[in-house]
Amino acid sequence: MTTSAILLIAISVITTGLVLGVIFSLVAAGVTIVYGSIWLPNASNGQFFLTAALICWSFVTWLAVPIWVAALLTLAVSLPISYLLEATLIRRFYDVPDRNIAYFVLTLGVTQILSGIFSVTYGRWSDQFNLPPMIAGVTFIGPFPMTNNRIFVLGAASVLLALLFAMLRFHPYGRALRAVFQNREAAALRGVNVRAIYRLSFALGMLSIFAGGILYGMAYSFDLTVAWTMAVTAFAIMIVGGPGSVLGAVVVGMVFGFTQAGVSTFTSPTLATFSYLAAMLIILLLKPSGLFSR
Amino acid sequence: MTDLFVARDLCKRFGGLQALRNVDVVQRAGETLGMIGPNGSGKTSFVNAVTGELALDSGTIDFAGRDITGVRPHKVARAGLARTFQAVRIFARLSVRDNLQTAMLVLDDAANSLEAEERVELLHWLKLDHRLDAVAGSLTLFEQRRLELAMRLMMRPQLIMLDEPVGGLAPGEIRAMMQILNELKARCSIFVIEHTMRVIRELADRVVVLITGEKIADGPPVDILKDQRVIEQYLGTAHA
Amino acid sequence: MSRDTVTSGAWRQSAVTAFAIACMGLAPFGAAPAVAQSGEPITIGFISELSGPYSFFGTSCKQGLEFAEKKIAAEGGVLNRPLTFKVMDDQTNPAQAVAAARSLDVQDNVLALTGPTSSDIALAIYGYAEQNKVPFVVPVAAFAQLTKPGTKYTFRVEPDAVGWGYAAAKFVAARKAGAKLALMYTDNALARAITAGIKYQAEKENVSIVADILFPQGSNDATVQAAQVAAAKPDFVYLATVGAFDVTTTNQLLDLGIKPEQIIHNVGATSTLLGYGARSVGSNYGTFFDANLDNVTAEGHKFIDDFVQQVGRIPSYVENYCYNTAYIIKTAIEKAGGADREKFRDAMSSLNMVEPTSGVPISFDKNGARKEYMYYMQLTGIAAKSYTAKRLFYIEWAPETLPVYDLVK
Amino acid sequence: MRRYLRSAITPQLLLLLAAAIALAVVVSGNRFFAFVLGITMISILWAAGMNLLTGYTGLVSLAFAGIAGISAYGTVGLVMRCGWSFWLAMPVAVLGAAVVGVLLGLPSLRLKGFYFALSSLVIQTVLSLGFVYFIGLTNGDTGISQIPPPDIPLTGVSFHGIGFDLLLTFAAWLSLAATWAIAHSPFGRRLVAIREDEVLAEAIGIDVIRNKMLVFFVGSLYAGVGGALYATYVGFASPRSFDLLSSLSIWLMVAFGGRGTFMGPVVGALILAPVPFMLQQYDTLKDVIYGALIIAVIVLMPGGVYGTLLAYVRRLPSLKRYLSKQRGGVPNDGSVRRS
Repeated sequence: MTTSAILLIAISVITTGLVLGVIFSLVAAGVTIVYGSIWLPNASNGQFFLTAALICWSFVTWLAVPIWVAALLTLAVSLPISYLLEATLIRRFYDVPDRNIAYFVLTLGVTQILSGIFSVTYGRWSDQFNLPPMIAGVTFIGPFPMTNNRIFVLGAASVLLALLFAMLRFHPYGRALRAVFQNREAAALRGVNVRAIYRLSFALGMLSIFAGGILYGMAYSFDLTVAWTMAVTAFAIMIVGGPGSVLGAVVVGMVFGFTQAGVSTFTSPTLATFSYLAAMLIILLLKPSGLFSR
Repeated sequence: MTDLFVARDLCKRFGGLQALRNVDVVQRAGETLGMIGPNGSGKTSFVNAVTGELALDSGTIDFAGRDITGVRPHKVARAGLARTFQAVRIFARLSVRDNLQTAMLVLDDAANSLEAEERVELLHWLKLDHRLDAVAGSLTLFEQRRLELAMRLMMRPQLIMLDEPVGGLAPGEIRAMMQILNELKARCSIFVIEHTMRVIRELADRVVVLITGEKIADGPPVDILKDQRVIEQYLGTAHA
Repeated sequence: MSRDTVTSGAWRQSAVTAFAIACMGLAPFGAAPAVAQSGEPITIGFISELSGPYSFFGTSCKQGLEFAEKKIAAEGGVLNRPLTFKVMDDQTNPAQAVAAARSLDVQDNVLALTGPTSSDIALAIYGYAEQNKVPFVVPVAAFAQLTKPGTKYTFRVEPDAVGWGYAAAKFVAARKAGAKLALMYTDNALARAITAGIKYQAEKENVSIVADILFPQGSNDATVQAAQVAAAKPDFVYLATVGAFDVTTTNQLLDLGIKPEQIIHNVGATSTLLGYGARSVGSNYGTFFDANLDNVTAEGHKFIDDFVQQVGRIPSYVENYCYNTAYIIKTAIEKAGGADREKFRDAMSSLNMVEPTSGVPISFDKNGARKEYMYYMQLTGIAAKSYTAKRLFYIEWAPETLPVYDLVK
Repeated sequence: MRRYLRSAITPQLLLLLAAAIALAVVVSGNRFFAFVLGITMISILWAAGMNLLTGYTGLVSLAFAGIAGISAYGTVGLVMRCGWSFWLAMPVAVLGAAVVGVLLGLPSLRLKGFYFALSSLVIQTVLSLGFVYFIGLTNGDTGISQIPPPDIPLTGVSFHGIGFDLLLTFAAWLSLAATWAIAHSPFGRRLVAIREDEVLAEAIGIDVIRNKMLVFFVGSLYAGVGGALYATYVGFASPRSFDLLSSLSIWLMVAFGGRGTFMGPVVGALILAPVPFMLQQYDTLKDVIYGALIIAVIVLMPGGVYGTLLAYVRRLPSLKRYLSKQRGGVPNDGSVRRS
């Protein structure tokens, strides 16, 4: 193999790892924020990820708005959806002792309803969906041509992750949120309005998942099966990263992205998938509470 | 008297916090040993380390002539070292009877399990015999503390480590509990954690003082109360 | 839950319980048996993927079938009796499909079964059909095991997937002697069978396989693999990936400088062809029916026009096969002279007709396999809701040309 | 041991057995309903095993169907390729599946609470990928068709029709009897202790990890037996039969009926297993109805259908007393204190 061929593959691994990594990270951050605070294992995270991509697609296709307008509208739509879910279903379990199980069942029910609706609507209209590119053209990185659209996705996701970090680190809300992650009773004693924080973290988590879905839809074609793949990946990342740890979600999300991209250059992509799932089991064996847990 | 349990040079660090710093504690058989210190001084960490819930960074623990360093909690319990928890821990959704029967499970095969009449006597002593069918979570805190004690005694331990046994109790209940604990001395050795001097002074033969993970004093209660370092660093601030 | 829920919520609880019981109790009545009697409609069971991951194909098939059903009704039915199709959803789940087959067989006493578009579902029904002697006409499942030696009651309308690979290798060899071919495919039964056929025939045609990349189901990115393929400098890339990942892979190959003319899609369905986008014009795809073919009959054109008008997209081979399947069943019933399963089976066995939409002959060998054929088309243009293409290649072969059952188990 | 066996034969169980057989006989005239009933019986067996894990021990194992799949493929392989009798092949495959299950579960058995569920979800994904990938053993996602039903040893005939239905009914009953025996044994008590409070369980000398491993093994046996019966009953096995959705639906039967109650999962299986079959013609609404039913139960009946009804019935005689006492004191509402 020539040097330029090796370089081509090496750069493709890096860019793919980055793009997959930031999207995984966004979704996993959304899941981990909600699990870490409310104790809600969102089994429907994949369906909401898909919902975001489908809503964005619908705006572009039916309202014929530009893609960036559609993306912003979709993010805005996530807020009433979060509010509705929180007010009708999530809120009533805030004080139930074994609520993680109740929430799991609940979100499975939501998953079932959403996938039922999608499979008889979108699922019958097409077998795959595409969003138009945000920016056309390609940029050459050495011998490797990367589409500007994917560069945009990478940039946007990184900015969103940075914003999320900054908010958790510096904004008073973020500090309260982290106090709740660590110890909700102590936080309540210190005068933090725990319920308000729950509400905020649910909305924030959903926003993060929606952003992940939209950006995924921009980077790739998607179909209805992406929901389960993403749901499992996000859970795996959260387990390895540690609950409530956004840093863990990002680091492990990037590692997953790079593993999937990198291992497949040596062996078949199936073995690459096996490998990162196996890595997860090994990490669990060594550090059951997750890599970045406190 | 022989040494019942010997902890040597225990160290444990949580991130930036040194929870235990070269702590040495020796308890002799039949002796009641107290441990005091302010909140966060490492008392519970010490008990957790001894009973195997917390992995130590360094140090060794011998119990009844056996090295139990790094031994898992259920084995420590089976070896005859029982413990209670600061926040009372019972099977709240099960009945009192189920709680007690579950506590007896381990000893089904062991030679030192309690005979039936001993059990009756134990429950009578702890005034639980009329509450057997109640759901444990519905008991008063005092009853729950007694149930917790009964569950441990079902295992006929050589040593029981009590983590703040009167915490949260009303004044009258505290007196009753002190009475129970004094009678308990006849059944097994006691290691008791408190953050107040009052209980310790009445109960303990000897006291260990722990501050920020470090043992600063060790001796009979009377001496401890006079110890200048203890007064300065603990009693002086906590009970001014 | 606190106790006030117990008291004030009691009626709600009973309501839910009543609802649950009602669901249980009412559901069977929905499936009330319709006994086929003389003079009554002739009922065919149609089991397909109307929900779940394959819902697009099952629904497309159903749409094609409904056009034929209406047309047959307008033509006066079959043997002066209405021909009706009872539709069941298998949720893309084999156990559900077997249950549906059993329900249609036992409850509705249907003359024959048809419908599935996914190979594993078809194979699950196949087991039931062969065991219980129910004729089974498979419209769109390409798996050769459906017509393995000894098969009696199952008839496969779509050419088998090993043959698709055989045709692909022949096509590549015809385009360029000694061509270098790269394979990219998803880990599923169809793709495994196709690539087995390609590899078998490529050797005979002096086509060399320079890359052989298998993706697990649920893959989402193929950039690295596309780079590997680009580095291998193939003359052609054969893609047997599925759904959205197919479009993603295509785009990533194009991003990396592979020319559309070098890309061969295993098969072309309208929505996927449109999904490839304008930059894909020039790429090739295999098919069994296409609106752009010269041999589409007048009836075929009418079907295409009506379909476009009603559904909003051009029908592809899936809809075409399901449309034709209704006519195949109709012709066989006429030949059998009545609604008798054994006679129907014999009639299917000795059927000799042409597809009403394209004039391609239809006949089945003793195992129910069809005389195989395949087109290769080149995309020449893509608009918002339609595309144009031209025929580059056509091939026919007998099912026994290939050692199909050695190549796939 | 005999004591536990004797307590397994309770009137409740006998009644259940009688009802199940009666139902089988009644519907046997209609092979479709008999088939749905057969699947329901397998679901009861699976739900009983899942109940042991989830209900009694608090382990939510979402790799359950994957383990059933290993056993199913093992049994089918030994019967169809090696010509073994089903009754020899099944135990071997079931044991193999249970051992694989424990080995895969080993890392996650140390995880507390819900993390175990999430990691088992990942294990299920690995198994599903494996079923597709190891095509030589499983025939990939094509699946294995025309699987013969279990033979009746020494007769040369095999179970079919009502005989097979009765076999499944018997298997379901046996699984319930076994669950009953386990629930009322010291082992069962240890499991409940682990579910209620792992730390306390250890403090009173219960080896949490060992008992979890044991129950995981036993639960995998249920999964395996169900898997072998399922494949031979349906006559077809493919990765889709043993995927995450299958695991989730078995688990839902338990949560829906009532975790930790003996009868709850039976009720859950009886209600949920037939729903997809009964709604086959209502493809547009089915998933929505199914999902809404689940949400309705968790919101309105948090203890599950059976669990909530049971609590309701138990309160009934004391209702008056309860209402009159409502002003005084704080009665126990059974909620759990958490520290």
